Amino acid sequence: MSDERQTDTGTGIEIELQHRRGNFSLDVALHLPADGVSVVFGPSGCGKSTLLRAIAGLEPEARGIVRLRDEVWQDEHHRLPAHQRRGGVVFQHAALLPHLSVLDNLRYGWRRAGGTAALLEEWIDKLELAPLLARRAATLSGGEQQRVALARALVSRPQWLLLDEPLSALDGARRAEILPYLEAIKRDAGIPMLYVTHSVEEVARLADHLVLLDAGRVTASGAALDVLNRPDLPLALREDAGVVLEARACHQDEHGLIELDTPAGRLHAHAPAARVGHRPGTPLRVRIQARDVSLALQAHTDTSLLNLLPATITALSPLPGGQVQIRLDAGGQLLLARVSHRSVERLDLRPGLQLWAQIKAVALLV
Amino acid sequence: MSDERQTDTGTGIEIELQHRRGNFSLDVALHLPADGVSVVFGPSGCGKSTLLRAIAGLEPEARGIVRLRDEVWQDEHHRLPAHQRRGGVVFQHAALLPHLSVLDNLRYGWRRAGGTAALLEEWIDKLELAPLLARRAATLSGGEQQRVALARALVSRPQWLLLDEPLSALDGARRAEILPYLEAIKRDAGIPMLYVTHSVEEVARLADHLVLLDAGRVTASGAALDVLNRPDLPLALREDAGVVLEARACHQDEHGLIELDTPAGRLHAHAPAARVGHRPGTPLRVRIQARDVSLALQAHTDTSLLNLLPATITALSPLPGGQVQIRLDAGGQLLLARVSHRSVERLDLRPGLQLWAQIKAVALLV
Amino acid sequence: MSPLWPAILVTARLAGLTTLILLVLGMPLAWWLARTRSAWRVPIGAVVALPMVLPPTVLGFYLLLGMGPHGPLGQLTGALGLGTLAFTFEGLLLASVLYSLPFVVHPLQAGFAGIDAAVLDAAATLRASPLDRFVSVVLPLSRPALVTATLLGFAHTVGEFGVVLMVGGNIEGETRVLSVLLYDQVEAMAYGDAHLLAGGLLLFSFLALLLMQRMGRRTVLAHE
Amino acid sequence: MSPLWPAILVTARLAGLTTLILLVLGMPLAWWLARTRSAWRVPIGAVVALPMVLPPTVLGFYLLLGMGPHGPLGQLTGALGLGTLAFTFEGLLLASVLYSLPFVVHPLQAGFAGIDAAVLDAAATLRASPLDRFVSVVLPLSRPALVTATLLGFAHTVGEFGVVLMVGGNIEGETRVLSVLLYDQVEAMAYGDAHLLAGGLLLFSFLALLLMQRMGRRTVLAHE
Amino acid sequence: GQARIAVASNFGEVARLLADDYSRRSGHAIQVSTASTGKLYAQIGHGAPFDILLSADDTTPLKLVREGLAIEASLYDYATGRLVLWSRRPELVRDGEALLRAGTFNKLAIANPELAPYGAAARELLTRLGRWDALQPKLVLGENVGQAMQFAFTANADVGLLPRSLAMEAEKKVGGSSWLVPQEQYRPIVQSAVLLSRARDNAAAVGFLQYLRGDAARAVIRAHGYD
Ligand SMILES: Nc1ncnc2c1ncn2[C@@H]1O[C@H](COP(=O)(O)OP(=O)(O)OP(=O)(O)O)[C@@H](O)[C@H]1O
Ligand SMILES: Nc1ncnc2c1ncn2[C@@H]1O[C@H](COP(=O)(O)OP(=O)(O)OP(=O)(O)O)[C@@H](O)[C@H]1O
Ligand SMILES: [Mg+2]
Ligand SMILES: [Mg+2]
Repeated sequence: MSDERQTDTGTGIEIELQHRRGNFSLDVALHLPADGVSVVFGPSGCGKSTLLRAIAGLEPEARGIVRLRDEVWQDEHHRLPAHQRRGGVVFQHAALLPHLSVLDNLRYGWRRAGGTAALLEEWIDKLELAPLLARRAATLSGGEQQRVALARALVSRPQWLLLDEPLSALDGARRAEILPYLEAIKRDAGIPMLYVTHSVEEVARLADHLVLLDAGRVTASGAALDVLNRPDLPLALREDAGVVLEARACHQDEHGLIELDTPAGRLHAHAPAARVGHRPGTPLRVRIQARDVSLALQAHTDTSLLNLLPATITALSPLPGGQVQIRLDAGGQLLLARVSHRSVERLDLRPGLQLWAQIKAVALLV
Repeated sequence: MSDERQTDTGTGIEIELQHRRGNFSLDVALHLPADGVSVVFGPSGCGKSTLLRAIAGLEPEARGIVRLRDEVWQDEHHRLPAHQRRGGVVFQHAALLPHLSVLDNLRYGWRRAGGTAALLEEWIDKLELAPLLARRAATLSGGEQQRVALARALVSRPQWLLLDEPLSALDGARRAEILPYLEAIKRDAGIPMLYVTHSVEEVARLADHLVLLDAGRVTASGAALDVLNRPDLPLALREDAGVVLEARACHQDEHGLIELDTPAGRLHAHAPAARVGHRPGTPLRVRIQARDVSLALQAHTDTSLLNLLPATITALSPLPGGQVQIRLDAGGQLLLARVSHRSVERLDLRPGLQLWAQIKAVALLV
Repeated sequence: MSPLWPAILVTARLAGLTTLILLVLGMPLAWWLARTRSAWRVPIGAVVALPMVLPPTVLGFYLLLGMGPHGPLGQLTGALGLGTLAFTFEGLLLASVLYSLPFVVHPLQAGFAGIDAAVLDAAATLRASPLDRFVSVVLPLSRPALVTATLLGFAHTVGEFGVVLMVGGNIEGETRVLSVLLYDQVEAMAYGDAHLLAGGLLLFSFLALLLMQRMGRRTVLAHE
Repeated sequence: MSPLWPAILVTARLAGLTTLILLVLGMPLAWWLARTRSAWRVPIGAVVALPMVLPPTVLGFYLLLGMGPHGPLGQLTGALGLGTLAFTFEGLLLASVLYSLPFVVHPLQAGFAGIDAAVLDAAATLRASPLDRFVSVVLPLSRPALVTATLLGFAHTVGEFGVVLMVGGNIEGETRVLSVLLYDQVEAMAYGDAHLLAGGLLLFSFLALLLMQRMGRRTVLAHE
Repeated sequence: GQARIAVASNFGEVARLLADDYSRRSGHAIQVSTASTGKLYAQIGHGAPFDILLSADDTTPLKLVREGLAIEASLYDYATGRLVLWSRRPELVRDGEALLRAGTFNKLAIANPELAPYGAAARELLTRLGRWDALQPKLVLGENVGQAMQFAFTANADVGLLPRSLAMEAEKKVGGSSWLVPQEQYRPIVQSAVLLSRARDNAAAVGFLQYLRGDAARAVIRAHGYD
């Protein structure tokens, strides 16, 4: 089940936990990279929060092993209590300390972890908490509470961030503002994250490693690209199915359009405003959703579809609702396209057929 | 600000509320239809929850008028206490009664409102709560709590549903399962809903009326289609911009592809699995996102883009990040398309140009 | 042991009734103290606790003064044709209630103060009137506080004796309670009887306290 | 009024120290009672409340038995070279603590029971050790319970007099507290003095209780 | 030197006056502790640091002597109490005996006969008058004479059979009416003092007992209503 590539002691993260709560049982064995974002994805009630709580040391009856690099948080012989595990937890319900102001909530963990004033100010700034500092938790809106909880975890100098749907109460605009900061933490601070989310967008943007959880068991665990592109997994059936490509920025025009080198060929994409200014050579990640890929038998250049990739159909699989999922090989890279059954008939789509995959530049998520 | 079309006493919903909480002040005047879903949309902290609480009677210091058809919940002279307003509230944090089992939580409002056994069973079934009935609130996962809170409000025979992000803690699959039930309530039961959400998808699927709230003030209020299609509003700037068309189902093929009659012409779309089986003539709503519309100078029939609509460019407006939003007139109906600046240059797009709008059938949201 | 039975009966009646009255009076008072924003909250809270700082017999003396024919309460009851309350069971009850009030009100107040307003709001939107919410939400959620209040109120009434002695006048079958009897035995140096009675009282009270704590829990689980 | 000052000093010292000791002992005990799942919880909770059901003088009598040269405690203190505790300030302190324990433990227990585990979990992940959490989260969140406990403990110690009289022996400057003095004055029909003293005691206690309730609130706001 | 004397509550005031007077004369410091005789007995048995007991009866000192806790030679009857029927109502008590026989009052306050010598004396009087059983419903018992006095003083009991010492005090304050019960109607209420064993060599204590026998002390005691 779990990918066993990082079994080298001392570098990766090792989690092996068993726990029962009523009828529900959690039984997971995971090896995660110690320097990236591992996203835990799964339906409501599958045990995501329980897993995070057990890792953080909040489920005293959970048995097993939790090891972060060479630091053992828990094994058969001993068990660090929660306050000695240096995890930064954002709970699903913010769980702010109700008797303290926002500032004192932030300072609570920050002081105990010996943070610097600069660190505190940095996150107050980035998450725009300055107007809230004097307020009590109970007077904050749902989204405000979530931002405070996030900042509180970040300023407590965690060695591992455990985030339980940290952005779920935020509107799209806020979410878009905060995601880059999380990406920056991942990139710059080298703090591993375990990130629970229901949002495929967040998975695609953040995940280095992806863990699929179902009914307390791991159904898949591996590099995010691999898991996201595995069409046999439940995820691939979802509306948001797609593939993620590792890319390299080549050129950015004066309007912000980026040319990308990808295994599938040259692509054009737009970067979100917050991330304009990529140097040539910067490694990037592009997500191509199956629903955004259309197929054409010829290359049409008189349309606004900027991206045209020559490809070969390798397989067709029907989906519920009269749609068909098509696997394409584009220069050795897997692409997914979702089209109507009617199109399959009309264009006589079949394995081996060579054609063009068309993708709008504005549809590419970088 | 608010649309004043439904001032007729006795039929619509009238809300006129002023309330201060610390630095924040809420000041709204709204007329809403009494038989549909009014979605309240706005950034975190703009006062959505406060508005709902004030309507429900939970903010005793809020002054103003709340009238549902001919029932006055509050005006200058008198003020019904919360328990006499027959609203069904789903709170942002589920707020289950912690000392009661799930079943007793459901029965709490149900019994007081004199619900039937059938009603209780119906919602236990629909929201799949049977396995949870004996459990305490504290042992439920975040999403499970939200489902229970939803059911609890629904079985209390409300005359008005006030829902504060009722699906935010649910995964996409669950959300997709529950949305149709909410649509059915709206269609069948004639209970008006005030629905707070951050999700554009939920707006598009549910909203009859849309209220945009910002910093405690109404910035737009009107029929959902009008508001969603007003390009000068903040929403139009968002990634999810698009237009919503009223359509009529004509024909559904054996694979589930539906032919739709719309003001813009004939369209093909896929219905989600849960909603297969539309009779010809059923009124439907299609959402066409700007990002899904590509433009072609000629009509290409050898592609999987099933929908081709002749259209004329009426305006171009640049967006941040090198994208351009294009307004199209398709048989009198507004369409929006979002393309790269590069495409504008390459195809020489300009107002007055006649071309084809291409849309994938799988991209249409019915 | 003949004087024992009347004393047991009086004690049981007094402690039971006092606890009941204390809960009935104490709950609304405690709720008000816990939830009001009135400036009176703090002084009234202090006044409730005040009888405690007087030695019981002294409090009893002032109660006697108040209840006597020249006292304000005595004049009131006299005008109502009730005679004076001193040396009657009713007078005793009044004194007990007054003296044990803080033991009931303050724990309840502390318990009520901890109840999450969000849960009460939810109950209100589910059509529960304020009284209904109090019974169906506040009380079950403040179970530990209720048990404490009942326990302190009951135990204190059983053990209380200074006020009882003073206001009651030690009349067999009417106002002579176990605590007074026990006190008499110790004063009269009848230590053997005293040991027996004290032992019995402790054992019984222990069992009663156990039962009370357990019942408190049961009732709530069965609730709703 | 010469006997007044020593009595005031003894009372202040006794009530202050008793309340302090009660809080120090009562907090861990109450925390344990509120959080444990042990089967001992209920019986131990009952035992704590048990001293209350005995009339104070009777309890004092048994304490005297225990502390006397032949009692178990007396033998212990004797063996430790401490002499006997009866009729000393220390003995008085011990008796007061024992007798007022339930007034502190039970309200605290009720308060602690209401604390949301999620908040404690959050504090733990922010590096707060159990003791740290207790001080920085549990105590501020149980402010109403703490105020109640302090208030009941303090007031009860000031007003208590049966145990004090028995164990202390009414020795001026050492064990004669205000409540005993007041009792003596009433017994001796020195009503004028008694009214004055009772009035003063009530006024002072009222102010002390007010201050206590307000301070409780302040401290918390200033906290962290 | 210094001595602590344990005094039955009803004699506390007088004892303090005597102690002050004695201190002025002798230079010895005397501390007075008051409680009921029963409590004092229990305390002495458990090591209370008292040197002298001024009891409200004559049996407790004897008991202490028998138990070896007090010195027999020092036994001294320092006062004899007198019983008075007192009422706060000025018109009520004219012929006390007739009043007791008629029973035209709401309550009669006495001290608990089991605990207090004055209570026992009251019972003896009522028994002699043949009214003990008949008056049962009207009796209210104080734990000690002080309480019985408070019942009558607050007028909750119309009449009380009380020590003359307290009745004099009450009359000074509020007047009222009283009847001195003839001594033949009850056995004399003898209050005795004893030196406790631990004070065998305490000059201050021994000196105080000496002083108690003197005329000055006797005058003070008599002035407060004791024979
Ligand atoms: N005491 C209990 N008894 C029985 N089942 C329990 C108990 N506590 C938790 N569970 C179950 O454990 C499962 C896992 O809960 P958890 O909170 O980890 O889910 P989750 O994956 O975080 O879900 P969500 O996305 O809704 O937050 C749930 O199905 C829940 O009902
Ligand atoms: N006591 C208070 N003092 C100051 N501001 C307050 C107080 N109570 C609420 N507010 C502010 O009122 C605003 C509206 O809060 P509300 O909970 O209604 O927001 P919301 O629109 O529901 O946000 P979200 O989407 O994050 O839930 C928030 O900015 C909040 O900070
Ligand atoms: Mg969860
Ligand atoms: Mg909100």
